[in-house]
Amino acid sequence: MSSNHDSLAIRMGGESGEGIVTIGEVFVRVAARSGLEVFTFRTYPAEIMGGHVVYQARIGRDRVLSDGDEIDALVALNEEAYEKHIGELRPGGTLIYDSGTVHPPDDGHDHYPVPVTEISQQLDFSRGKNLVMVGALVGLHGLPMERAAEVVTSRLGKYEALLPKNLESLTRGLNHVREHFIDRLPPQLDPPPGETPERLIMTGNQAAALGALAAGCRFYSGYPITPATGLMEFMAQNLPPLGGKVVQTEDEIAAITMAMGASFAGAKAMTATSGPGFALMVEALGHASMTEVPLVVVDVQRAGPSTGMPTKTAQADLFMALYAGNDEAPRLVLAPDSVEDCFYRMIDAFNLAEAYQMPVVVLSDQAMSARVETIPDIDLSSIKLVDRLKPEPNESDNGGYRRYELTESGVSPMAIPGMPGMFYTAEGLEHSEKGAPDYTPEMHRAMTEKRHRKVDAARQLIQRLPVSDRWGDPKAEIGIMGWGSSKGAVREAMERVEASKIRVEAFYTRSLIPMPDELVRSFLKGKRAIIVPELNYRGMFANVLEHRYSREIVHNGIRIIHLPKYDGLPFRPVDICRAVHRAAIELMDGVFKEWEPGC
Amino acid sequence: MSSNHDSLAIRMGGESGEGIVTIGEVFVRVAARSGLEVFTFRTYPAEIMGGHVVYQARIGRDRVLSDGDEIDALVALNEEAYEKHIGELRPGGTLIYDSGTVHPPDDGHDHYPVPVTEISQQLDFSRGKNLVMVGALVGLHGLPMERAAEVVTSRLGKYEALLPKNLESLTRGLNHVREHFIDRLPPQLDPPPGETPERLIMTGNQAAALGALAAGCRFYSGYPITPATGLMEFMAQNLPPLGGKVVQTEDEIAAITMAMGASFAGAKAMTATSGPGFALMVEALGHASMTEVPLVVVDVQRAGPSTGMPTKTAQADLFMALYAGNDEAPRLVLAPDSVEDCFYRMIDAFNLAEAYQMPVVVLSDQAMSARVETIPDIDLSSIKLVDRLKPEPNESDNGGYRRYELTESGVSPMAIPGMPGMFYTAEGLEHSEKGAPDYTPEMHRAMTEKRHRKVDAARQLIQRLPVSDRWGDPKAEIGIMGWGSSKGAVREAMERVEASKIRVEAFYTRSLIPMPDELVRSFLKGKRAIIVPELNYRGMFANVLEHRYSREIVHNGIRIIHLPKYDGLPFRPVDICRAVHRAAIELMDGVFKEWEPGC
Amino acid sequence: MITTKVNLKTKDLKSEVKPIWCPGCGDYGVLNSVFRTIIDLKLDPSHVAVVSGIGCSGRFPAFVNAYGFHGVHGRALPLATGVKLANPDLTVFVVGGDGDAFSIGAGHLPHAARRNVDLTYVVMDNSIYGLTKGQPSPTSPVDVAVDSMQRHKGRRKGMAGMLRLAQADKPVNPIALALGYDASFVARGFSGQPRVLNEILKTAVLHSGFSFVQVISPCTTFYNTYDLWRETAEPLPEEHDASDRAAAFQLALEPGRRYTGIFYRHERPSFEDQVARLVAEPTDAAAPAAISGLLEQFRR
Amino acid sequence: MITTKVNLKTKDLKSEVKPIWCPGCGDYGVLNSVFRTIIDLKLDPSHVAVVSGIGCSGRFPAFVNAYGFHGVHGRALPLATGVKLANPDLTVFVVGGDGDAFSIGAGHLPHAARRNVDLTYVVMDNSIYGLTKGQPSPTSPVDVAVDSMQRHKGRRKGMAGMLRLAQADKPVNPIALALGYDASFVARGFSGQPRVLNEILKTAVLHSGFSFVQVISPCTTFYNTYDLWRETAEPLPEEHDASDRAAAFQLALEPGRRYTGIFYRHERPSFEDQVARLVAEPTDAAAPAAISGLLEQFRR
Ligand SMILES: Cc1ncc(C[n+]2csc(CCOP(=O)(O)OP(=O)(O)O)c2C)c(N)n1
Ligand SMILES: Cc1ncc(C[n+]2csc(CCOP(=O)(O)OP(=O)(O)O)c2C)c(N)n1
Ligand code: SF4
Ligand code: SF4
Ligand SMILES: [Mg+2]
Ligand SMILES: [Mg+2]
Repeated sequence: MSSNHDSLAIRMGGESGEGIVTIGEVFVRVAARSGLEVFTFRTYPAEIMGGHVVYQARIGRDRVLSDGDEIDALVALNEEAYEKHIGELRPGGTLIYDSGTVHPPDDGHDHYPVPVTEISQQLDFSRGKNLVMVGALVGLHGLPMERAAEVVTSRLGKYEALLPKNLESLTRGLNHVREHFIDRLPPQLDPPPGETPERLIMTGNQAAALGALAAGCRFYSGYPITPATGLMEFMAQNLPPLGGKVVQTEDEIAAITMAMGASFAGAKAMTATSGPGFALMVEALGHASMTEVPLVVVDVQRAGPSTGMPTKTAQADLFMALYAGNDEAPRLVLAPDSVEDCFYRMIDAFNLAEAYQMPVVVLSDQAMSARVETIPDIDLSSIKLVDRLKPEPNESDNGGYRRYELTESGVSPMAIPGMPGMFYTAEGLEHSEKGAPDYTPEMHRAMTEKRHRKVDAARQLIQRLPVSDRWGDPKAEIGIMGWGSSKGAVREAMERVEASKIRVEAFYTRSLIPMPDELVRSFLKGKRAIIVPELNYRGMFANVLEHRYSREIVHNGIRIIHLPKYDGLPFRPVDICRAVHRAAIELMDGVFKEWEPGC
Repeated sequence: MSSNHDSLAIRMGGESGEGIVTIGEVFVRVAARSGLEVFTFRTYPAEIMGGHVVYQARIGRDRVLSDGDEIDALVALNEEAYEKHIGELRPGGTLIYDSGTVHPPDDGHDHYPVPVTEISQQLDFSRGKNLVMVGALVGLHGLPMERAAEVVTSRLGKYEALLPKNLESLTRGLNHVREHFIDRLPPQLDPPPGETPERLIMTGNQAAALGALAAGCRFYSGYPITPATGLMEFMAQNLPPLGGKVVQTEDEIAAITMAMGASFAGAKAMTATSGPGFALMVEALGHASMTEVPLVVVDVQRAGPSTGMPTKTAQADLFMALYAGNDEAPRLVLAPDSVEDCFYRMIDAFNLAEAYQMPVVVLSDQAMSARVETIPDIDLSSIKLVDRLKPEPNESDNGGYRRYELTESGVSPMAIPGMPGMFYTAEGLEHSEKGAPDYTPEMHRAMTEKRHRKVDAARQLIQRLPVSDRWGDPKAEIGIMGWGSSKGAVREAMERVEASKIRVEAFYTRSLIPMPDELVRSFLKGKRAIIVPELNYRGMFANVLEHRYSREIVHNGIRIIHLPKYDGLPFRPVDICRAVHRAAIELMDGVFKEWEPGC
Repeated sequence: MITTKVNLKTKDLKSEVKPIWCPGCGDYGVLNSVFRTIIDLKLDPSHVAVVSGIGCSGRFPAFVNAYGFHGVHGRALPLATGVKLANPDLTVFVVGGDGDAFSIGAGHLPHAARRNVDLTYVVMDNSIYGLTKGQPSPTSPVDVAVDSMQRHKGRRKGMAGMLRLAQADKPVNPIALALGYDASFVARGFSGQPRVLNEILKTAVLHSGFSFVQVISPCTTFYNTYDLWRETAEPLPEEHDASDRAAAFQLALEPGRRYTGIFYRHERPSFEDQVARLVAEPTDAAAPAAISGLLEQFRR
Repeated sequence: MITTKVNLKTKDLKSEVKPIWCPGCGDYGVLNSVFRTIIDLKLDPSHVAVVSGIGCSGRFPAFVNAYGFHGVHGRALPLATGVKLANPDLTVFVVGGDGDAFSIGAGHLPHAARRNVDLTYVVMDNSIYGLTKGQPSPTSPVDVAVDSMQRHKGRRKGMAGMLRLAQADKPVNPIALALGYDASFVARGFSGQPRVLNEILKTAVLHSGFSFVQVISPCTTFYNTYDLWRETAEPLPEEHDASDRAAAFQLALEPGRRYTGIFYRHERPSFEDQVARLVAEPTDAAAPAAISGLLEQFRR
């Protein structure tokens, strides 16, 4: 039986990307349709086509928050997959394999051979191999055949002629395991009783794109780059039918400037990219800040530096998002922390861009962008949209309009071309209230302050939005602070740690500029150690905390414990558990023992 | 008499850039040749040609370190100049003007009318107007006529036919003031007695370019941008005769990548730009870091953001230099703090780039790049150059060479194309020791650490180089910390503050990555308040200090006092004095009074 | 193209901001021609947007009483493409220098051309970098050093080095370039010939698609080529068939000839029209129905 | 050009790194042709540098036993220009895809061409973005959506949207483009015709100056055009005079014709030679005498 009855991590490995991915994609949808929650992970081969691929599906009765620590089941489609991954299969775990190609030794695991190759040969339909395996997985995990048939029909239905053979393959796989293993099925995950809650199943890139659409985005310009391409492709498919425009530009500089032009002309506009592309956008980002053009820029972070590892994950563009630009170009920076959150943060991003007329950077990451998660249903009616402040049209007031009026909040009414008599030039040089170039020391001071004032205004607002999460034991002396997609692993770790009686509390922020200062300060009260898990080497967020809250941190003797990870992979709960235990040992003079798996 | 007998600040203002600048440039050279020290400042008109221009020359018996606080003399060539600047002339200051065009009221200043227009008409040589005024300035300040004639001959000598008329104009100006004002000359600055020390007179851009040449730079690629253009133009003039190559590229991305190509092929290579151009280089900078190519990038900072104010100064690209890049791309960052220092820091920059095979960013700024300073003679023989580590050629070892060998210091031998048998590909993807693409978690960890290890190695070295300066009263509780060209104003302010019995000590670093941590920590001991003057809004260096030394700062209750300035102009000593006095009042419970000019 | 019934005068189109150009700069002529074009075509200034990059010429938008966007260096074309796509009712002028167009912005021109966005791109070509004070540009002839040493006033030592090095670079031929890109309207004007220029600009604005207009706009301060162009500019041969791209290319290469006029034009659907074909009618911002339809696809 | 007396074999030129390309990818053919060129011209691999950008094709340098620089996306040309200028003894190949060359790198091509740096630029044109999995490139024909829907295997929903939108973009014509830039050597090869390609590459390397070689290198995974080119590629008409740029342009525009061969060549001094003329003999690194001479000019 699984060490955790509520979830199972199933890893599938084999040659040829498409096959494995099909098995995984179909299987998780069957699981989801059967009332389970899913959370996936996959790797990408070095070769363009073919090459070894892993698709991992964690399925659970309750929401699954991370990839977990170890795997409960391994699905090996070839010997390589067995060799590569058997070491990570938990003791007594489930081994499922194509008995035609894999010949495992007696290794102490529960073996489930499935004659995938043989069955497909019998059917004279080698393309159906994947579905034989899906059938076997469905059968072994006790999922309903009808759900599986539905998924296959809806996903592969367009090849109508092949559908009967596909369904037959599925059935044969299922029947095989029912016949042979009915008396020794691997750990089962019964869907929770009662009505199955509404769930959507999608990737982070899809959630972000849907959020943009719901936020009113009507212009998208972008340049392909892994792992942000999916977002562009989604927009290309779905924005035009809404009357929006999508352009694949010649490069990232064109992408961001084209979006700026569209925004200037009145559209809610965005671009999305990954680190190398974001680096190219730095000059224009400053221009958007200076000209006060609303703009949303998504950076789906990947591991670097430079071209780096395009298919691996990291949280290491934080400094670039916060600070890059010549001189000081205020921007806002948000970071969704789950697939679901990608949707809502995009709504916030567009709203903030419009409200404060400035660029908003949204930091996603490769792992979150590409994984499939089941997420709660979205209530579109609860979404409130914000539009930019516009001047009262006043045709007779020709020449009186002040685009960059120095207001208390820093926000000035923005005319849209086409409005009669509100002429102005969006100006990248330092400028007067009317937008005319002006280099006087007084004006530069005033405009610098105006631009920064908008961030202060946003800071006020942000305290009242759901931009941070605090959970755990409020009396804890050990805290965990972080941002972005590591949150799921932290949530899961917290549950385990709490079970081991260590008190711990966590704080995650989804807004990095502005920081929700009051909430952070109140969290810091009473803490003695703060663990900051980050997918980067130098601890960027830890740096931000240490600078910004240095007084609280040092006065109260809080130890900031960097927990850096820079290997291209997401955090596992165990990484967090270990760090908490280590902190607990140090703080409590050895009352707690070093963490061991299982705690 | 001047309130400061050791230096005089003379401001010249008028229409038409060229005229005023010629007067200023000739006059400061005459002063320098006469044994005085000079330090200039100028403004640029909004118009491309013509428009109001200021050229300010501060001349002194000892080294002049800043523009000073107020002006001792105003030279007005038109009414506008009088109107604009008379308010800043110190009470009882000197007013020199063209009596043909300016008609000042009786304003309490010492008036010196010079019939410039009339004299040039008499000579029927209106182009000589500028020299008439130079002659008058030379005469009024008691500088030797022979020096003036020498300067005019060497600077304008190429128009040989006009030389007699030019010299005649000069003489007539001089004679006029000798005749009319001999009994009431304005404050004089006698050159210090004894032998005149050797001095060079140049701008920061020239000093940096000369430093690059002396450091062995043999490839320069760049794209014009104010205020870095002067550096490129100097290289275009002077690098080819040394056998080096200069290319004006199509943009800044080409500039930096071309320099990288040249460096890969074995040349010491550099580019220079200003903020907007630097922003475009961010992607390639990361590439240089990843491929470990030695490279020097100069950023002559200008006031921004975006196109901003190209002819105004700032120190606001610090964050971009420190942090910009996708993921973590280690680089070193130096900041010269005077025109002289521009020369030496460029030597360091090339040496560090070669030693650690990584990009080195040098942060200059508009004010420093464009001003003329007298600097001590340069002893070329004292300069030590470093060359990159190369592998032992080993033709038979084909395939054994490991370009990215994991060494203790992080530095690996770098082959140069042309070396037999040392083939490798400089790789922007994460790579193995041999340079082959490698995305394994272990390799990414190892290579990330290797790249950062080089910064640690440089940190050791830097403590032993003259990369920081500490001066003032070591027992002081008030400290000043900073970087870059504000140092001169701080030096001058310190002298005055010390005279007023307030104890103060200063620390300036010329290395921002790595920071000379030990030296900073030792400086912080015993301090209660640290003033951080910076030409930016949010206090970037203060942020670095607060993060990096948060323990020392908060434990010892040190107050970090941001002294931001964001108006496009350099610091004046008075700005620093005021801040010190304010700090002293607060620390000492009001023992000291608010600062007043003259203290 | 949205027009007005009001009879505009030049003074209505002049903004409060006074041009910073040097006396005699060719850019004044271009500004006047753009005014003339707006007046003659009765364009409604509220529906005119002028987009530029950086350079002396890039300062242009601020001088016009219309909507303007002063972009960063070299990015005028993508910026303007965004403006036009988001609001196809606008008449969009893109203006800028030869450095902006052919040097730092050179990567955008082929794409604006092939997309055939309905923009009128006026490249104010002075064969020099004006704003940064006299470095060679991609259209500087190889003898620019000699030429401009003799002519320009603001001679500086360092620049001489720059200009000398420029002798290693063959200049680009903007007309040949634009023809290589298949821009659907390719013309050359000269700011010293306002009548011809006005005609070209009007035709360019009326052309539905991307119009590339190289305007010789001499820099009186750093590289004065007024005399050269006044003396040698000539209209394209009357018999030239402007629909023949290869013939236009041949004329563009003719050594020593300085033609003005329309080298090439060819109507094909504009980008906006093509995109519009592929796009539904705009829905209102929230479009909850459409979005919730999309969400359905993701229901488990 | 530094040559060797050793008789090289292909295996000497193959590096330890195994190509990551899909079976049948056109890039294998190009790699073999480059090996052949090095062997036939007896180039010394120690004096060969292969510089690339990003793309499937951009992985090229790692597969060759020579010096290599895998640049960032679109910057192969300036990178290679730096290599060649700093070390003119090297024979420099620049390799990369159509996206790298004509999209993100489009701003560098006109300048490498006009400078006439002695580089051999091999654009491996598959009319698609291979590495990012099938988006349209600047050379994708407008019917790429239809075409590649029928042919390629890796069909994905989102990409279909991308490809459909590409119908609004007219493709660039690389040969016309290069002629517009006045590249001094302009040719087209096809990786499915190794004999012709070898000849072109050899001539290109021997050409002193910038050689632009468009090589049709089909992407078997996302946009397989092997059959199309195998069936319709034809040599340039024998009577074509390769020194006639306008004639070459005309041939480049001929609708429906898929010519391979050398469209244009014209020897003019290379950038390195021009720069060398303007530059003194290299002095040693410190060059204290020269520097102190310079310092003298600044003595007060
Ligand atoms: C990214 C960037 N690089 C460089 C500059 C500096 N710069 C301003 S204008 C200009 C070139 C001007 O030449 P051109 O485009 O021909 O315009 P002109 O001034 O001649 O009208 C340059 C290089 C800049 N503003 N931004
Ligand atoms: C700055 C940047 N933007 C985008 C990418 C993503 N990217 C990698 S290769 C590529 C295009 C590949 O197409 P092509 O140049 O035609 O080469 P091919 O793969 O077809 O050989 C793109 C967009 C990147 N690596 N860097
Ligand atoms: S410098 Fe030349 S281009 Fe610029 S405004 Fe003056 S004349 Fe015109
Ligand atoms: S995806 Fe296409 S271009 Fe890339 S390796 Fe495969 S076949 Fe070649
Ligand atoms: Mg120009
Ligand atoms: Mg391609």
